[in-house]
Amino acid sequence: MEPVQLLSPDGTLREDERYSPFLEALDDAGLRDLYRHMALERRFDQEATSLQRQGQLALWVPALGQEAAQVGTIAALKPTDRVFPTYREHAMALYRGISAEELMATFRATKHAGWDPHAYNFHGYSIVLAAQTLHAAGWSMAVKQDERLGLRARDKAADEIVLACLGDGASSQGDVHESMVFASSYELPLLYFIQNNHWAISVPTATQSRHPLVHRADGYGFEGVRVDGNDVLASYAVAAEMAVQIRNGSGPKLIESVTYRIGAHTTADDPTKYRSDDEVQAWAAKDPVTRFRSWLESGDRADQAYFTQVQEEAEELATELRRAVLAMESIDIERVFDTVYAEPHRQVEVEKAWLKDYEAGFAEAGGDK
Amino acid sequence: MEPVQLLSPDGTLREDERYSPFLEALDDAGLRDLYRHMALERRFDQEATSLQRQGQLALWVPALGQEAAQVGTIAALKPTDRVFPTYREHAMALYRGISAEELMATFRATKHAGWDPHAYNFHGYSIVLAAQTLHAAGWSMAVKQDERLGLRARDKAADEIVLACLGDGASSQGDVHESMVFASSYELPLLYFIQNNHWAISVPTATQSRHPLVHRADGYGFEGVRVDGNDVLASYAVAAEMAVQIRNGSGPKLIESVTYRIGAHTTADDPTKYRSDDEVQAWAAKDPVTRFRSWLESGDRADQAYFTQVQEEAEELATELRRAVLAMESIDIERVFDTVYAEPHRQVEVEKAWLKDYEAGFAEAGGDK
Amino acid sequence: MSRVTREQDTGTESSVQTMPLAKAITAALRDELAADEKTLLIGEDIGKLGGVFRVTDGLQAQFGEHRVIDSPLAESGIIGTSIGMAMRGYRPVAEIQFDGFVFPAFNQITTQLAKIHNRTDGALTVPVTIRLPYGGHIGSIEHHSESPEALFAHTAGLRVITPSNAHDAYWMTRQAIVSEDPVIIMEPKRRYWLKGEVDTANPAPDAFRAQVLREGSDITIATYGPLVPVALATAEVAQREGRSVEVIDVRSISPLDDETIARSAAKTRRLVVAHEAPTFGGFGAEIAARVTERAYDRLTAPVLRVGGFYMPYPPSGQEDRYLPDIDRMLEAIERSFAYGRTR
Amino acid sequence: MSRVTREQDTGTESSVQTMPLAKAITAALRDELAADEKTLLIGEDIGKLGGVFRVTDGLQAQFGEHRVIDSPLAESGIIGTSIGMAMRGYRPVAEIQFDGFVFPAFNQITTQLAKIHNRTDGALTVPVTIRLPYGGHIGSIEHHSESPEALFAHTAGLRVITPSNAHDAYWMTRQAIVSEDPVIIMEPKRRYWLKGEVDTANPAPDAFRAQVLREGSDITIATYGPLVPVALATAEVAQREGRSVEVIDVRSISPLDDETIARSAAKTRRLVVAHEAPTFGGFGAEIAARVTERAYDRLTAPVLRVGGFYMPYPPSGQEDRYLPDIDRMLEAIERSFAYGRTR
Ligand SMILES: Cc1ncc(C[n+]2csc(CCOP(=O)(O)OP(=O)(O)O)c2C)c(N)n1
Ligand SMILES: Cc1ncc(C[n+]2csc(CCOP(=O)(O)OP(=O)(O)O)c2C)c(N)n1
Ligand SMILES: [Mg+2]
Ligand SMILES: [Mg+2]
Repeated sequence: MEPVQLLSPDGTLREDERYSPFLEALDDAGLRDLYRHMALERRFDQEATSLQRQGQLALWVPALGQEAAQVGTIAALKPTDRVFPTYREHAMALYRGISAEELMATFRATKHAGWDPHAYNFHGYSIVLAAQTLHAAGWSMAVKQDERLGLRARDKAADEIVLACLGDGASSQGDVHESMVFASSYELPLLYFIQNNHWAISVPTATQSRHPLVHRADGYGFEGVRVDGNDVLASYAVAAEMAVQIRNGSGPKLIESVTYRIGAHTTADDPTKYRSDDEVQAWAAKDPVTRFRSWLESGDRADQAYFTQVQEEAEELATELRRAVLAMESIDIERVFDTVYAEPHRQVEVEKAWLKDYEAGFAEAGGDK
Repeated sequence: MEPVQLLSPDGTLREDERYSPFLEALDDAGLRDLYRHMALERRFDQEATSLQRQGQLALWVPALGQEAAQVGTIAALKPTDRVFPTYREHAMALYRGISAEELMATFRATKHAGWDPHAYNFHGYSIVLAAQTLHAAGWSMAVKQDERLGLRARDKAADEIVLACLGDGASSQGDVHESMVFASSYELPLLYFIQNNHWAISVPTATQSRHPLVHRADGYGFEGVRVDGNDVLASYAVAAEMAVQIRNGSGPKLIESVTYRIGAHTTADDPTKYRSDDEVQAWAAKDPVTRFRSWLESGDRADQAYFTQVQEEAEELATELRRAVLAMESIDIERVFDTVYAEPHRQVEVEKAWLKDYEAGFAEAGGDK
Repeated sequence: MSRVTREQDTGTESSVQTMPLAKAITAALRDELAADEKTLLIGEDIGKLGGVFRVTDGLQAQFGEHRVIDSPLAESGIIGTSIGMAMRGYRPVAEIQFDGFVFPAFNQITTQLAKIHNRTDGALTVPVTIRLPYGGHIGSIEHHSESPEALFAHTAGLRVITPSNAHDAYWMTRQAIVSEDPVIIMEPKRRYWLKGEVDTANPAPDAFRAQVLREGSDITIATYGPLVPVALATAEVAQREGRSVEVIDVRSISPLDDETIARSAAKTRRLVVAHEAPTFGGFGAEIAARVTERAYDRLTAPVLRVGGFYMPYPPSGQEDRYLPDIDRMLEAIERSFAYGRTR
Repeated sequence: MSRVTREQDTGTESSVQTMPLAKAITAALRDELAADEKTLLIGEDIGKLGGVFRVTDGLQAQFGEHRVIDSPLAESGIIGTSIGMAMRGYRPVAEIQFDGFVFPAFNQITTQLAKIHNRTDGALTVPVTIRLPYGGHIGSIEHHSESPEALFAHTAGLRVITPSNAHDAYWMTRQAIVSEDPVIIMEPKRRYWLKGEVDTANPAPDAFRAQVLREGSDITIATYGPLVPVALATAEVAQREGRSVEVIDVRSISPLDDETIARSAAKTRRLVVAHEAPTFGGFGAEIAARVTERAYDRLTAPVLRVGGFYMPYPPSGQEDRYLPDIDRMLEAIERSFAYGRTR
């Protein structure tokens, strides 16, 4: 199944009967904004990588190369749609307004998760692969139940859909299957978004599936579509088309977004051990950001001033990121004690008190604990 | 997808270009033998149910109605093919020569599993649903590895295929997905055999999947076929056809055998709580054993003497079952201690010795422990 | 927890009824479903069938299939989707059919359910209740008789409780459901048909505290769930032999009310801990270690443990030799006193 | 186990090499792959990448992709297929990438791997080895620093061992692989780069026994894996303060060599047990309860435990306050002696 592509690498925009109409919702400002979000994420990502190299982050997980897949998809959703990301959806997180400080808490290891999911309709990063796909299914069940209970006006509830992100590697986990079983059984308003970036650390997608991942949907009787994840317009249009159907009660759907992880898996990874430079270069040539920028430029949809302005904004974001990271301190262990349970728990209280006394003993003794 | 049917409920044999040729391997004796195995299992099953009612078994799991699905499939395999059953494949187990005593150990709760899998190329019943589908995948990986290592002559190794049984309910488990991922990734010689008997205890198949289960194979890019599980000839031919392909290196395949559980889920179940009499009656009318018997009779493939002889054999089997069950005693807890580990383990030894002393104390005191 | 603990005896018509433990749980589920439309049940066969133990009997008919949900056959799915629903404000009560089938959900329970409140710095609560019938002595086949409480207790973020009588079963179930934390309520399945008085107007003691069920002065037995009646019977027998046994129903595994147990042990100066799970690495070790620390100067014998052997639960033909019973508890009592003598 | 325990010093050229603990494991895997064609490795990223910790570096190049198998990303699949291969006579060594990712495989480990030999009355052996890097102090993110040993030890049928130095790592890995039982070898990941001498001709003590690493007379510290060097350092400090500390490397969690620990505790009359996992319900409770029983009359203080707090492993910015260190061990030693004084 050929991925849906609207903007080819050489910069021509194709007409597609099914998907092109969905681009009409984007005026020039909207189109430029897609670019802007991609460019911001890219700069953000570079800065994060360098912060990690300087020892300021425990880890960084670059999303370079996947900007179009992420920005196109999230832009096609409403802010009220609920997103369950993996750990690489920085472009989506930034799009939703999550701050540099909030986003980096996990990676500076100052907090497990840095933001309140309810504030952005965007959940925390999920480290145990695929676990979040079941939470997304449960959330979707609750959306339908809210509607039945009349807790939201019928069309308001019907309005909310859920995005479950996963990678090609994670697709092999049993939880993904169980999520899809529940989604199809209860006809949930749930869109699975697989970013097939060709690698799960060092393991190529073929080890997870010799058959295109998009076909997983066939097993459960819902629609799956493959999209060129380096084409922000196709990513947008396919997600927008599916979102309409899901809002109309179609039940779950799946997108396999074919893209490429240009950077290392994480800053702890050494991709030269398992993939060739040629492969990386071939994909770099399909870079989603430059592809879209050229098209914007060629069609006079954005002028040089615009790109300069975005670049400035990106630099500001990088500066803010650096400032935020350097200023971030770990939450105290006292706070960790306080959130193990929502209600009082004897052992937690006793241990918290013990630690206080214990550390106070050092203070008295002039020690540094 | 209409299930493959060769022998219709009204007793006519259809020609099917793909599958009919596989029936040629069966002469009249072979055909009769299919009947015989179905009839034996049915009688066995009735006796087991009555033994359970009489308090002689902890539990019984009737297979009534699924005889054709099981006998047709196992008959199409070679005795050297490895079977990983669920807990309802009594017809298959008996077909492979497992004795009444061996089979009933689990159900009299005298042993967890009553036979040596290596003796019959047939594994013990698996109670944790779907776990065995991964063991089947691992076994299949080992079959291929044996071949690579030259531990068996190439064609001998290529000869062995693996059958992984599961139910419609179990199909929802994550382990089934992971098994299919491994099977397709490593192109394993593995045949999945889903008996869709319409119910998982009280839950209808539609709750597991609104879409026919056969399509699960599509997700991984291997072939799936739906077969009328109450038609022993179709069950045989489809399995035989697939076995040939798998032996030839096709990789995994899947059969969805559409059948019906005529009895209760187990003797602890009360099916009147969740399904209608009409439904059961409608399926009883499609009884696989009488369907096949009528056809054998109408075509003069078996005479009355044959049926009488089978009936006698079935009575003998029932008698042997009763005798065996009544005589069966639980293995001793000492034996349980001895098999927790294959090699000595300190805590196990200490506890075994403790129990011996402890019980000896009662004996000395004239107690009964 | 306000609704459940605040309720008071109205003083009008009798709120006391005798019923089996299983039916007390049914009543608790019914009352919570009625009290809060956000409470719902999910599990395998809990609808028309009413669950394999009939604990949810009649509830789907009363509350509908969207509040008493028959799930696909997938335990990780049951817990994972319960988490998702809880994130959106629901209170799912998930039934796992048998102890031995909780393991496919272990990842969702351990890495997700237990940790989400902490992970999100308190932003999300996940008030999921997991009902888990557990324990042996029902003459069943493999995987239907296990006691995995220690495997949950070690993971912070979960509450683990287990009632031993109908009244507790009613109230502890309600308290579990209204708790803002995830609670695993382990139901002693061999006691499902044990009848007892349930007073729906007078709450049982806090679900997260232990309870002294019988006072005694010579030795304490602390146990929980299915073995509580065994301990009470043991105390009777011992009484005839001149030993006064105090019996504590531990009730809550996490949090552990070590205070109540240690107070008793300090009084009687001897403690026996019993559970069906294997002794080795079992929860009894925690009770023993903790109480020894708290009451060290008072104890006159080591805390002794009575538990299952270090083996998979045996074929039920042998379960009588595996399970702690009155004789095994008496033996431990004797052993404890032997220490007193030799010291 | 013959091949691994029988091997003797040949007396010719030196068999001793200094290497990091991780490389000792690599060497053990290489030697076992070479010794038995039925031994194979399976896991995520263990091939070209050599594993995220590079422990399998070079092994796929040497033995081929069918003996060092990159698996799909599915832990239940890794263990479940390892079981299937073991049933057919292979010796799979399965790598789980990090402690926190073992839970999707928990069902296969607990209900299958642990029980199959027993279930089949000995007809099937399943000699699967699971390599599990565990423990904290690597400054990582959530799920990369956990210590789940207690969750495996409670399940009979599994062996659970953990080396603390390079020589042990080499030999215990080989012994795990040749064992007919399933073995979980927990690798203290923060010690991967700790160098030590490995003598490939002189086997380490039996992998399933504890070892006294330092003799002392006043108190015993029993610990394992990553905390062994901490305990040794603690003993040094205590020595300067006039306390003679005996240090035991527990090495094997199941079986537990309680004999060695109890003998030491009976000698020193005091015992401190330490591990990174939360104290509550942790394996230290088992050691404490068991040793108290065995050495009751000799102990002059309760067995004290030093462990993690009852919380999910905290953000690594706080791990120094969470993890047992020299000060925490010293504090426990002081507390132990306080008992001696007041009694
Ligand atoms: C259950 C689980 N197993 C293993 C890991 C370790 N791990 C982290 S990311 C990763 C690869 C994921 O690949 P993919 O799903 O394709 O996502 P990508 O990293 O390419 O975005 C692995 C194996 C994990 N986080 N969770
Ligand atoms: C993991 C697990 N969960 C739950 C159960 C309890 N259980 C036993 S059989 C069964 C229904 C199985 O249905 P299906 O797979 O369709 O097989 P059938 O019984 O119809 O042959 C259930 C829920 C179990 N054995 N294992
Ligand atoms: Mg990927
Ligand atoms: Mg079924």
